[in-house]
Amino acid sequence: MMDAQDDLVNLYRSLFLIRRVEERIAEIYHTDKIKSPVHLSIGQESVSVGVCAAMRPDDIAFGTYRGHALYLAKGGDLNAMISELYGKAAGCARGKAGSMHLVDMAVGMMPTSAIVATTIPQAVGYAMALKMRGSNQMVAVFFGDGSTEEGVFSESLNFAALKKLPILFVCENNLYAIYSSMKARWPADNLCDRVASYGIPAARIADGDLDAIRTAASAAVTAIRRGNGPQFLECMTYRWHDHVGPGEDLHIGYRTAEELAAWKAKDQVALTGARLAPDVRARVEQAVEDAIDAAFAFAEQDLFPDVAELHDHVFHQ
Amino acid sequence: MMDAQDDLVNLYRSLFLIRRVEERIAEIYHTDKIKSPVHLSIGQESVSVGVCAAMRPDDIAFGTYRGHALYLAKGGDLNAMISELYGKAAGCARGKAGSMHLVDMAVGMMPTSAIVATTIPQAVGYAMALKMRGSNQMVAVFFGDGSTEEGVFSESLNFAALKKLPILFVCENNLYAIYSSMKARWPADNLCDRVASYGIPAARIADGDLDAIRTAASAAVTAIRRGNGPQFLECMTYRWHDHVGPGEDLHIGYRTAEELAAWKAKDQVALTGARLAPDVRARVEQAVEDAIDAAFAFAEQDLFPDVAELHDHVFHQ
Amino acid sequence: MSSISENREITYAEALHEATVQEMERDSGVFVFGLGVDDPKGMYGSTRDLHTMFSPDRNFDTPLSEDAMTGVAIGAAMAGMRPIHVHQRMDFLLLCMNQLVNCAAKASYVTAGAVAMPIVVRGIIGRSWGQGAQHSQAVHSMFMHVPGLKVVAPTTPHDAKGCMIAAIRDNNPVIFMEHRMLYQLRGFVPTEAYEVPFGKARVLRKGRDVTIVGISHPILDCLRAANSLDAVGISAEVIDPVSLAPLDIDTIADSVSKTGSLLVVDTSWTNCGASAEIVAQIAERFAGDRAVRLRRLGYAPTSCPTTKPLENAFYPDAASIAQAAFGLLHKGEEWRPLATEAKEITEFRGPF
Amino acid sequence: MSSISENREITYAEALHEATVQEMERDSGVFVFGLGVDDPKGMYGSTRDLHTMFSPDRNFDTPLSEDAMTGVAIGAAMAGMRPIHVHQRMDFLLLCMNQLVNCAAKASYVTAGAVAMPIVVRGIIGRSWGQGAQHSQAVHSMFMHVPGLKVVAPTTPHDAKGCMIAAIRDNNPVIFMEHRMLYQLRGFVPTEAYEVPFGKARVLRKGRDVTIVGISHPILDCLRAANSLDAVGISAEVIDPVSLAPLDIDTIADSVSKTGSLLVVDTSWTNCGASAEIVAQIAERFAGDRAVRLRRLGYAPTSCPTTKPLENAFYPDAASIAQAAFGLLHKGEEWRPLATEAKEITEFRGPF
Ligand SMILES: Cc1ncc(C[n+]2csc(CCOP(=O)(O)OP(=O)(O)O)c2C)c(N)n1
Ligand SMILES: Cc1ncc(C[n+]2csc(CCOP(=O)(O)OP(=O)(O)O)c2C)c(N)n1
Ligand SMILES: [Mg+2]
Ligand SMILES: [Mg+2]
Repeated sequence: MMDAQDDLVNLYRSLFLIRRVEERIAEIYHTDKIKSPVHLSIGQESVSVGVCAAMRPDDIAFGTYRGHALYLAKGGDLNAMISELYGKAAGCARGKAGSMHLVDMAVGMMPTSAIVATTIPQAVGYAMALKMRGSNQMVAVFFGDGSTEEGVFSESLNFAALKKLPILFVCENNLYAIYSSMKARWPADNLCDRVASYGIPAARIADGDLDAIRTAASAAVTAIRRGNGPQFLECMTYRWHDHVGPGEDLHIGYRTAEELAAWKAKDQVALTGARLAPDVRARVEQAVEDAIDAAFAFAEQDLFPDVAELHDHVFHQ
Repeated sequence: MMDAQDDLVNLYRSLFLIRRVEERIAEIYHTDKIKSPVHLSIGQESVSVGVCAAMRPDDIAFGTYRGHALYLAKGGDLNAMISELYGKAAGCARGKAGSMHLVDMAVGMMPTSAIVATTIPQAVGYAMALKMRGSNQMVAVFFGDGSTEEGVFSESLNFAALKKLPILFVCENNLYAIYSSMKARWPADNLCDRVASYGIPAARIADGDLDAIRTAASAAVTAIRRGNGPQFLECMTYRWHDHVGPGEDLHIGYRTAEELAAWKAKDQVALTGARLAPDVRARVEQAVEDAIDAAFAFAEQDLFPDVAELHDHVFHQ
Repeated sequence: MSSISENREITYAEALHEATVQEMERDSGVFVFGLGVDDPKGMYGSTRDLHTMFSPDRNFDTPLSEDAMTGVAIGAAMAGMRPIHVHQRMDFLLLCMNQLVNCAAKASYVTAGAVAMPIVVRGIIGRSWGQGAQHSQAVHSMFMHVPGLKVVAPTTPHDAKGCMIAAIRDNNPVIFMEHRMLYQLRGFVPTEAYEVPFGKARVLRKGRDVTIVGISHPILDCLRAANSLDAVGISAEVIDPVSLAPLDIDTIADSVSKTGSLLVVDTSWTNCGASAEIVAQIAERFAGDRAVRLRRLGYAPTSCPTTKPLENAFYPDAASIAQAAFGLLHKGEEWRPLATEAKEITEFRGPF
Repeated sequence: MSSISENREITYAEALHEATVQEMERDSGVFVFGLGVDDPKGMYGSTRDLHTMFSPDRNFDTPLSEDAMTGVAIGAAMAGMRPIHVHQRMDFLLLCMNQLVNCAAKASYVTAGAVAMPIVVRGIIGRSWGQGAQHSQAVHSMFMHVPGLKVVAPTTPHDAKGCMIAAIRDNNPVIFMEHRMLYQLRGFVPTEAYEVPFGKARVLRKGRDVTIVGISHPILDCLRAANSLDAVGISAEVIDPVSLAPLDIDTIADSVSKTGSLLVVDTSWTNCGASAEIVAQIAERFAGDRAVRLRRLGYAPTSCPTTKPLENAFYPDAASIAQAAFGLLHKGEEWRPLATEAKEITEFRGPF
């Protein structure tokens, strides 16, 4: 068993890594070195980190285009990620896929998708395969509040519950789908009730709290491994930056400064960091900064794929 | 206000008409005069009849390929229906569409569809148009239990509830989708709970009882006209014949003779007929038989459309 | 292939069944699912009893959720399984386009090959009679349009078995097109497992004057048409492409360089259809060198009507194929071959 | 059209906005909906402030439910409304195929004209840079395949306005294809309402030696290519089909009968694409009479990569178009026109 301090260090390393990687992306975005859209998770880190901390390394994660946090929390290769954003050949998809399709099969991070809700049934299919094989691995699938409006979400819940599959559904509810608030999309704010009607235990964690998310996820994962079928978590959270791209977006007017400030006050990166002894924290942060520097340097010097690669991988051999 | 006796006569006429039309279809099907699939509602008549009795003639109905009952209950033209099944030119679609796409715009019977669940969002769209125009008409949409598994069903409920649209959702739950029982498709038999989670009042009528269906539908229609938004009814019912075609199907083995017998014992056509004075009943039945004879004779002598018509109506002028 | 096996005749549906059984025995990752696959009718027999021969989780019914079930197939494939997803009507694939086109087709590419996508999607073309507008469509050209998807349309029991085995073993999504009017067709089928490689067309009949390519069920009418063309002195070469993506254009081009004329008959509309692609490729290839005569035939440019007289006019048949081939060679001249309905159509009985 | 109005220059996005406003004023049944249509960006300005100019129920945001929302459009149309359903990416239309192909396209036919289906479906092609495999597709050929659907792809502000008005007034489903790189294009647009009739192509540039047809945004590169072809003595005629279904093949055929050569450049894959259809129709028409030179150009047969060097190779551009035209006329010879990136691409800045 890991001691509590090590555990906290690991959690903070993961949170801080995600935060700083995305801040660096935002900083350099104006240079156009990343010629592809980026959807930042700044503000939402605790969901991926909390849930992944409850999973085993050999468990499987599915996510979305807003996938940097999950990719890193699941242990995805940092250099491969930054090179991918740069469109370089050492990228996790040799530069062919960009930020919206991160993948690292070695750590169970499945390819993300730019089409909302598409990975939800895929995660269910993966979980079905695990069950067919008698594996005791499990699958977690992360998706936004907007995803739950797509019919395929309901179809997926129904099938996963019917077959009692080993899957944890994680809704990262950041209150908005692009600039559209929940009120414009949901008749009632009771997603968990709806999910529960499929016989899937469902709980909301209201404030993004890392420990609460991890605790709930751990309980869910335990139940899943016992063969009890799917579980559902609705993690309330908040995106600080614009829906896409590096910018802030209060000027657009679809949300208030107060709302943003209230969530910033609950920043899990800062709060978790504050729980560490200052010297420990400093060491963790320095190591992370070094890794990030190295990753960006790696991507800078990496080469673009050869034009002939355009035709590779259309079909799998 | 219509007196109770007249009312019962009307209900029975409608039930008996549907039953006998479909029995006639089953009788002649082997002749191959109807060269197109038919999905009979025998056993399920009370749902369409009960709900339509609660609606106004200018209200709108959407249904499915299992649409004979609804078409007739809504007042659709019998001759046009039989000619359509025969593929003749006086058919409601000039013989081009067959049993699965019945339509009679004059009585608010919208075109049915052979693709499961497709008319559900269409009905929602029609209801939205009514609301936009400030009309006090309403829409009822009929669909099978299998339809509720399609994602578009959930999407439609969500949107109808969000916009508080004047629509009554009617699930004709006949326990099966083709030969697949509910158990193979639903993790729990609690559809109404799920629907209620959208804020849509939902009730199940367990036994196909005509009066119960009509009473529930009347209450729902009243609430809808008050502007309270959508309502939902799950009407349990039973299909006596095979999923498609004229035959019985117990030999296939997917359901039991007991189950069928239990539902036949609740036959709403017989039970309703028994509530009428024998002479009244005989008169109603004779009139229906005459109308059916006339319709089949009409279809027999009707001509096939000219081959040149193949190219008509691809585009609307 | 042993001589014993070559003497055995089975139906197209039996050939599909046998292929599936053999692959399920070989590889425990192969499973079959879709609406009704485990019902007593077993998809015209092609999936019959697989759930008892193997286990109920290797041949199972699903809720009506085509979109999610396609995603389930994709996810299972990512986990190393080899799912076969069966659709009673190809029209229902229109519910699966997002997963198939946006996800399955791109899985290998956007992961630079880290992810394989071995899924087979069986789409049955609902034609018989009276199926109407929504139960008769063949949308193979929509899939042919998209890189990353393979599309096959075998027409003989032999190719049905071999293509199914090849499709199951393929690491890419394969859309497997089956025409209902072929299920009862009988032919020689080896008992052992074998693959029919994709991208290899078959010359079913040799001829000098015109090349006729038939896709799926129409190939039967093309052969019938070829016989009636003989009567007017036209010798037709008939080619079955078998696989549409990849497409063996070389075999077709070789034939056309001999005959100078090409008629492509599809079981769908011509506009942006498979027939457009074949004609366009041939036209590009001979571009400027030789004035080859080219013509397409397919569904009438309308929805499919149910009433028999219009339905007959909607579909190409042996007579209209023969006539089109004749017209290609004898511009302006008229010839009306005897129209007889194909026996598999005439013999069809409802309800569905 | 008045001379005043003809002197006014506005952008493509403004032209769409103006068309929509004018039709919304004319007919209270016209409304606009889709993800984000009432947000401050207003679909590149094309729907900006319509909810305040009219009312919030005539320009509204929706849940993420493309399939149901398409059904909603269809149902509203059945009730006599004229919905305009906007999609930020044409890729999302793959979620709408069932309703569009199985229902909307067939509504008139299966009711023998009792039901009209006046819906406009706006699909924005996401290209700029780095959009990748799932945000760059143009699936117009899938719709062209299906009788009952109309498909238009205007490229000038003038045609954008006129086609939008015609689409709204049309009693049939119209797929309205818009390429993001066109929104800022400026051009003369009359102030009054007018229709650009479907099925009429435009000859944008006269030429003698080769006909180049460009679909959507590529038309700009076709015009650039025509200029560089001048330098090597090749006179190119450039045609914008404007509407793809119906397609004005006569105008293209007239041009080809003059030039003897046709290059079709599409903003999608060639396989079973719009370019296949145009080439096939021309090939059939000249069949046997004349050996015309035919060639297609479109996306590379791969998914769309994000990294710039591969993305540049994925799309046709002025240089590759000029080169293809040159190759059509001078078989075997090599010529490498100067490659310069189109200004609307070079000037593009992210994030999206
Ligand atoms: C099927 C589909 N529809 C629309 C879009 C455009 N889109 C991209 S992200 C997004 C919002 C999704 O919101 P949510 O699921 O809450 O995730 P978030 O971005 O908030 O993390 C939309 C509408 C898309 N990518 N896919
Ligand atoms: C989208 C779609 N999937 C599958 C089918 C094939 N199919 C036709 S009817 C049917 C069963 C539908 O069951 P239910 O909704 O309960 O209606 P019922 O037939 O029992 O009235 C199925 C699977 C179809 N027509 N459409
Ligand atoms: Mg969100
Ligand atoms: Mg049912």
